Amino acid sequence: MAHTTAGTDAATATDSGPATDTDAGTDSVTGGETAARGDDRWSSASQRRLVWWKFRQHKLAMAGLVVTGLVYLIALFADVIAPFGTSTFDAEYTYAPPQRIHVDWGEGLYVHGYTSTVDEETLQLSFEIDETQRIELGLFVKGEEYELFGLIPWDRHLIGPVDPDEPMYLMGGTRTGHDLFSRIVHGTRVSMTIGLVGVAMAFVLGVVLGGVSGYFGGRTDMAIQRLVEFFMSLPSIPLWLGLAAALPPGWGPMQRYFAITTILAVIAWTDLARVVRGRFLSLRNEEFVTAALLDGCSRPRVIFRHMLPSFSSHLIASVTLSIPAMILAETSLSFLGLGLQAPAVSWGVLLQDAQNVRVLSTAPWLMLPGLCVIITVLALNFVGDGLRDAADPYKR
Amino acid sequence: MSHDEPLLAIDGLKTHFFTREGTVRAVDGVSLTVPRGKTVCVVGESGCGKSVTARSVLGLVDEPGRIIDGRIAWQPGAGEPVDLTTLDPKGERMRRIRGGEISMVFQEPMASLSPMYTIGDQLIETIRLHLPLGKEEARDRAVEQLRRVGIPRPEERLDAYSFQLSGGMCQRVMIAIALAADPALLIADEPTTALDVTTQARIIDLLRDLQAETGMSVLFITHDLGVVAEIADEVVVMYLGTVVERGGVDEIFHDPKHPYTNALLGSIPRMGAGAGRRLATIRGNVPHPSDRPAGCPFHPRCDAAIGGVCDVSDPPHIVFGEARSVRCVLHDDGAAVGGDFRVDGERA
Amino acid sequence: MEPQIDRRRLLRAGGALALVAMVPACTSSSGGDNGNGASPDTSAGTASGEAPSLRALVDSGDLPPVAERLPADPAVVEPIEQIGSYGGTWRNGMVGAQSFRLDYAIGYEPLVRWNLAWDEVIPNVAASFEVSDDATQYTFTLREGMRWSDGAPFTADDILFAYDDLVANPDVMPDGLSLFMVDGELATLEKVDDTTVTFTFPGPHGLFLDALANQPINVLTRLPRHYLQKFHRDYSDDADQAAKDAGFSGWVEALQHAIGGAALWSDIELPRLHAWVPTTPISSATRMTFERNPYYWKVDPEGNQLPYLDGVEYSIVQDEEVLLLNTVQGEIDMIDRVVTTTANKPVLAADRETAGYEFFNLIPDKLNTVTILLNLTCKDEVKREIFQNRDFRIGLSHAINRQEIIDAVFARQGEPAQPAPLPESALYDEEFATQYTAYDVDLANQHLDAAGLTETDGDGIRLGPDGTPVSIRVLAPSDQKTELIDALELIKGYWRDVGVELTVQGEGSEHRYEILDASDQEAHVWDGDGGIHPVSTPQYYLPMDGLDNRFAAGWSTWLDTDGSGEGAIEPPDAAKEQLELYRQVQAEADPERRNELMRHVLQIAKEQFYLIGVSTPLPGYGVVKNEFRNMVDETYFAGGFPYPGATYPEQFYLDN
Amino acid sequence: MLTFIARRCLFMVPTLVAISLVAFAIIQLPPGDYLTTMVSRLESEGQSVDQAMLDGLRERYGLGQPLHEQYLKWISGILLHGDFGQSFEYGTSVAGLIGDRLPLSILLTVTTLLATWIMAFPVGLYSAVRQYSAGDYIATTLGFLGLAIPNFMIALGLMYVMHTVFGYSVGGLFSPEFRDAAWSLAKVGDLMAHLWIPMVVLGTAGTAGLIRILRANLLDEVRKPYVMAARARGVPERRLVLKYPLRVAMNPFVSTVGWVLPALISGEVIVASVLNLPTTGPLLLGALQSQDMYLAGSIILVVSVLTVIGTLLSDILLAWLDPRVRLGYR
Repeated sequence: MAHTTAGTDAATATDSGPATDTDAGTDSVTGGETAARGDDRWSSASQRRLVWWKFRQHKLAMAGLVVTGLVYLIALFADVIAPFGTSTFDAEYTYAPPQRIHVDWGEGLYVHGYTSTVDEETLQLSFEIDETQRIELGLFVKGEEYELFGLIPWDRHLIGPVDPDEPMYLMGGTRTGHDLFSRIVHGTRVSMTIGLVGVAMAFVLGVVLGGVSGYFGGRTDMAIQRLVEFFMSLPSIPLWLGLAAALPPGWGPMQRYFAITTILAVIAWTDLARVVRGRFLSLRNEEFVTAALLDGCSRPRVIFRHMLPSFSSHLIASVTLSIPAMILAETSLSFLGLGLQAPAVSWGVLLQDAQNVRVLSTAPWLMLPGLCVIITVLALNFVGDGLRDAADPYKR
Repeated sequence: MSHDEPLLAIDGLKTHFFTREGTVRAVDGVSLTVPRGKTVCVVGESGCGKSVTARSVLGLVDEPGRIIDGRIAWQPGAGEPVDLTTLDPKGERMRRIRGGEISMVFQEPMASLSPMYTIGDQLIETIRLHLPLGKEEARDRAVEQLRRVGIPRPEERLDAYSFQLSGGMCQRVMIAIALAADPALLIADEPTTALDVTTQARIIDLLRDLQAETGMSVLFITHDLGVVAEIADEVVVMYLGTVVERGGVDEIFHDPKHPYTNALLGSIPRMGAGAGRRLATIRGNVPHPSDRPAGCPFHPRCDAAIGGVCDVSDPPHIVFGEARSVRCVLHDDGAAVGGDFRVDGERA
Repeated sequence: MEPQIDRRRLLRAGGALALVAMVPACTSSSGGDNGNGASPDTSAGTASGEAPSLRALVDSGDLPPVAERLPADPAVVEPIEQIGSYGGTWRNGMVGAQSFRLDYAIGYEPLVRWNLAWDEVIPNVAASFEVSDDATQYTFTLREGMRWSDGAPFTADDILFAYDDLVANPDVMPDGLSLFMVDGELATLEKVDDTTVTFTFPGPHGLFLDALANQPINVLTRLPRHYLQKFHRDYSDDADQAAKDAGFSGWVEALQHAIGGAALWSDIELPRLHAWVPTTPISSATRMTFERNPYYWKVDPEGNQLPYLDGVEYSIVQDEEVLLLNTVQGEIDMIDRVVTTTANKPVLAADRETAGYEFFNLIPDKLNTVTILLNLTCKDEVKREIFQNRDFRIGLSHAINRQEIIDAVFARQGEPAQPAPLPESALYDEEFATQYTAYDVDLANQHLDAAGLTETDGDGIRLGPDGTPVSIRVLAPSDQKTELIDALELIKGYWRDVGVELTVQGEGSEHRYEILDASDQEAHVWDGDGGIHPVSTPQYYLPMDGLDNRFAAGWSTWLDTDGSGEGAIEPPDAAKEQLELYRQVQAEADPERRNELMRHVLQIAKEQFYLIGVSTPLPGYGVVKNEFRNMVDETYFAGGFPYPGATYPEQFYLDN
Repeated sequence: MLTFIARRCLFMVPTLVAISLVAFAIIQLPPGDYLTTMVSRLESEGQSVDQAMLDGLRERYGLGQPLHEQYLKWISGILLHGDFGQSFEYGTSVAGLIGDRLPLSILLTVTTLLATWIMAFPVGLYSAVRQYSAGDYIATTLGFLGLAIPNFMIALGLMYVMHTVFGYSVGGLFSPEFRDAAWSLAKVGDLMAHLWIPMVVLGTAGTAGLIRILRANLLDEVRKPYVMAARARGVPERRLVLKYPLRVAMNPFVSTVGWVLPALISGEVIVASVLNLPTTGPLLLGALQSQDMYLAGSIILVVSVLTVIGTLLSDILLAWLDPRVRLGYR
């Protein structure tokens, strides 16, 4: 999608020009004059720490990091945080609006139940708050059993009704009467990991091919560049459609998940490859590379021990920026009905239900998964941007 | 050269960088003067604040750096000197001074020229910025300038790009640009560092010839004492944002007063000196300006440091004459001062 | 791919019949002269009315007078509400270039058609017809002086061309069309005179008229000889060249293109008998427009030439939400598909006043909301044995909490029911419809125990005879009818409670049909058809060939091939008897006797209890603007009832 | 320069061949073919399909032939006769279908691209020159927001708001009264009044991306020695930014020209569906879903070829803009 190309281009673009930005000459003021020799923390700090110091200055990036961390925590502890499992539903609560949490200082939290009626003519559902129905809530209440991390059996939920059979719809009910909040929490897992796994795959492909292309140059470079060019000139939607539709029959949700991720990675690797290649091209002629070669280091050693670390922070920045692109791609695929499918729960799958006028006009809270996508993508983008700014701590 | 006022007088200049990690006192009370028609060399290790000093003159200090104190008196002709620190760095007066009255040549000639435009474009631009010339006249002058800095076939070279030229050629072009508007002062910030040795020598020769020809002053910044010996009239030795010693080139080379100067000189390989002799090195590294040691900044590396004195109180500024001074407690001794003073006085 | 294609059905018996149009024609041997009691035979003489736009053309001499354009005995259409006025455009819409929508709305002009009550076949293009007592000979009488939309005469030769030169010509259609076959042999066609043709079948074909009336665009009335003969080698030596000039690879391809029906909407030059002719092809990017056919051969009782509406305009949108918004903005005059889903009803209802439209009802010919079809001839022999056990199926049925599904998935509409004829159907059988629908976990367990599945594993899942847990993988459509998967997700829980594991395998249409075609599914889910008209849509009541109805492909193969086909599995006697009975239905010319025979078939289906259902299908609805008149209040939504074509769009008009 | 262009053109050939192969392969990937799609559609309408008719159609469409023969038939038709084949679904020539929609796609793409640039340029410039200012933070946040909201959500939301709040007739590029009108100033105005919505939807992500790129590049360039050198010779501040670093920072803008088409067409698939635009995107989506082989393959091919040409153009533009590229120093 448009974001993918545009988003990561910046990293490539920075390596234009013969005067590479790695030179820490005296020309750039603070960096040049200050970060020279001297046994202070600046010069003795590892590059990783320097990047971190620099990163911390970027307030939005720090905020993004916090949000990202939280979202991944939610993904990790989804079973605990979600009040209900993915299959729990209440037929009375289809399209139920979100409940308000009331606080009673004597007895704690509670919500009111609904009485719902359906208009036989228009099929409009209407929900009346039933003041008499008071559903006590609690923290770390007993609820559905699950296995934490797939290992530890437990039945406590961060928040939930004291009686697990009572309805609690903090973010409203879905089309089928499931609790949207629980679904969003469970969906975090798939949505957040699809980015990670996909990027990991794209990373391997991109780094290997981009590295080979940039390091060896010449014909190898030419061939790989044609390949990259070729992948980029194909509109990605038909690629998705074709590949997604070609998934072998009878695949379960897990296999489908990995297949979709692979498809996303196949499309995403080109950007990374371009970044890596650009870096390699500019580094190839650096003295430390020549020096390492003269020292008798083997080529792979030169690539992996000397060249890769010198721009690993750039890579991390690029990678961070491609995760949100992947998340968006997953939602788009799901929108087209080609991604994951119910009963799998991901934000994209949840959004599939929200893509219609009915939801916009009568159940807008079903758009909440979209908000989650936006917040997460925003956070990840900020992190990536901050990392990119910080990637070269000597620069300023 | 009708009057004795120095062309440029820097007095108590403090340029600090306000970073999130703390204040970096890159230049911390530097005073120096550039007499008319003379070449003043600023020497010191990397990170001692020489470049920042030079840039402060032209108001070229980038964020988060700021000149927080001091005066830079600029007096190109008769009349009141201008304090450059009071000028708006983005204002018109400063713009006219840059390139018009004071020019600067940088360390990396290749990177100092935009690769997107021909060198002619950049040269003519400078000429037209400062001199009231038409396009054709400016072009003629540009060719003249290139010829003057020793570039063969200047008419053709005008249409070349920086990346098509060698480093030495680029530096010549930079010098041509710098001198295009006949400035009164040329600041050369390590102009030869990035060049190979033979090219270095030629550029130095060129600068010397040009100075002789135009009578301009040169503020030459370098860490290379060999270059200093070759072109300097006066020498300023800097350490960690302060001037530790000033003096005529011979005085500095033959009678260094500051232990740091001494040590610097000791680290130069000398012709004829015993081949097997080890070069002296200075103990330790230059500390980061934000971690400036208390007392004399050099004391942790100084062999002659006096415990309880050097690491406690700032060293005194001992003036031996108009152009000769040192910052060291070792010279705060009456006899030593007197003796040296006399010698210097005679020389001045 | 709208989720709700599932409404097709028929008028409640006796309801709203005041509106009936053409007089019931003779189904059997009594072939009336023009089948049109309500109008004078000499209507041509009195046909004074025509659209102002056409009159202008007549006045300018560009068009012959209306009397010359109409046949001697034009079909008279009784308006549903009242005589209309000329003018206006019917604004409609479709998602993508889905030509079958046009087939249904504009293309329905067969020789014979269904009446509005969907209980009788009446004349249409044919002025009358006659059926031999043994249902082997069908004679159709055409209308004299009837013309194609380009003014060329429509005669028996056109039918002969369509049938003998195209359908029955092995060069063009190597396999013919099954519609015209009995026992794999094609009928022969004989031209009696210029307006009379007779089909003779090798054996009885009792449902031939129904089949003709069922098809939205039947081949016999849309292949003009004068236009297509240039592509036919028998008529023109340059046929190949003409075909190539038209962009085809050869003459056969050109003709096949025409037979296929797509040409109707892509070739605007093709003459036709429809009320409106297209002025832009379906390939137009955003909309397709139609204008009136000046030679249309129907009139209203006052002799005014139909249609009333000047034209039709279909906006071609790419997303159904756009169409929905257009509808609630009042920019669609009448629409009955795509946007009129159960889910959208509240949205559409909210804007009824402002946009000025109302709902009309559609009675779907659906079987059920959710029909679970266990594959009784499943390739896994252990499962096959389990699935074939009737107690097993009864147990699963009792385990389903139908009311909860109705509440959660089906907007609380409908009653618990099995896949059986609906109350609206003449063949309704209350016991069949409601047997085993009670939600009773104990009873379910008893039946499952009775099926021999008494052992359970540690998770409480029953073990099959081979000692493995009983699990059923149910194939479900992932790209349409999403409510099916929603319902399955709930059923999964109910079945889990009685110790049967259910997994859902969602697949897109293409792949789903491949799996079904190979009978590789353990079970699948669909809504099913034939709740109203089991006679013409019997495939969910007995093992028959097909895809969505595949619950015992092995049996139907055995029955079709007498046991010799690949994958054939001998069915139980009950199934054999069902097929035997249904063959008699097909050969029977009398509708009453057909129903009688069909009751036997259904009786066996009830006893066998092949399929498990959830609830009665949801009623459909359509949206019609208040000023858009002569639209029925209620009609059927069914594959065999080409709607809205069957409600006489030619007499719709706009009341300004 | 000429050899440069010639060389680039030569490189295009293998890419194009590969693209045509893959374009064809992609549409063959999903199981089934157009006819199974047709059958499933009719089946879902409750219609039964005559097997004999199907066999006839399969024969007619050549769907029974081996793949390589189908490919050769298709590609040779294109190369020798400019014949892209027939669309099964529409029953007309593919060339006509694409010809109807491609101009609008290109119009939309080009206007979106221009709008993106017009938006991104000043904002990116400001953001870089005033790094870490309030304006920079606002621009950054808005830009990232543009990147973060899925296109289809913007489209659907915008459409709904236009409908409910402004009572605006959604969908399409013309108001009803202009649909059949001949081209006139008023019609162009009407087009523009409709065009901005898809432009906004399609352009937000791209704008955000470009702002980021421009900002990052400009920040890099501004710190380069030649900027300091120019400042030191008295070049005025404004000219300093506009003349020197901006020229270099422009490069990625120019490079995007080539890739913009496939990205926008992909984005457009969803957006144009939602907004009901008669462009190639929805046509492609529909063709892929119904496996209308020649139509889908031809669109992919045409778009890819345009992309390759776009890339060529952007390379030429880049060479014209950047002497280092032109003179082969990079």
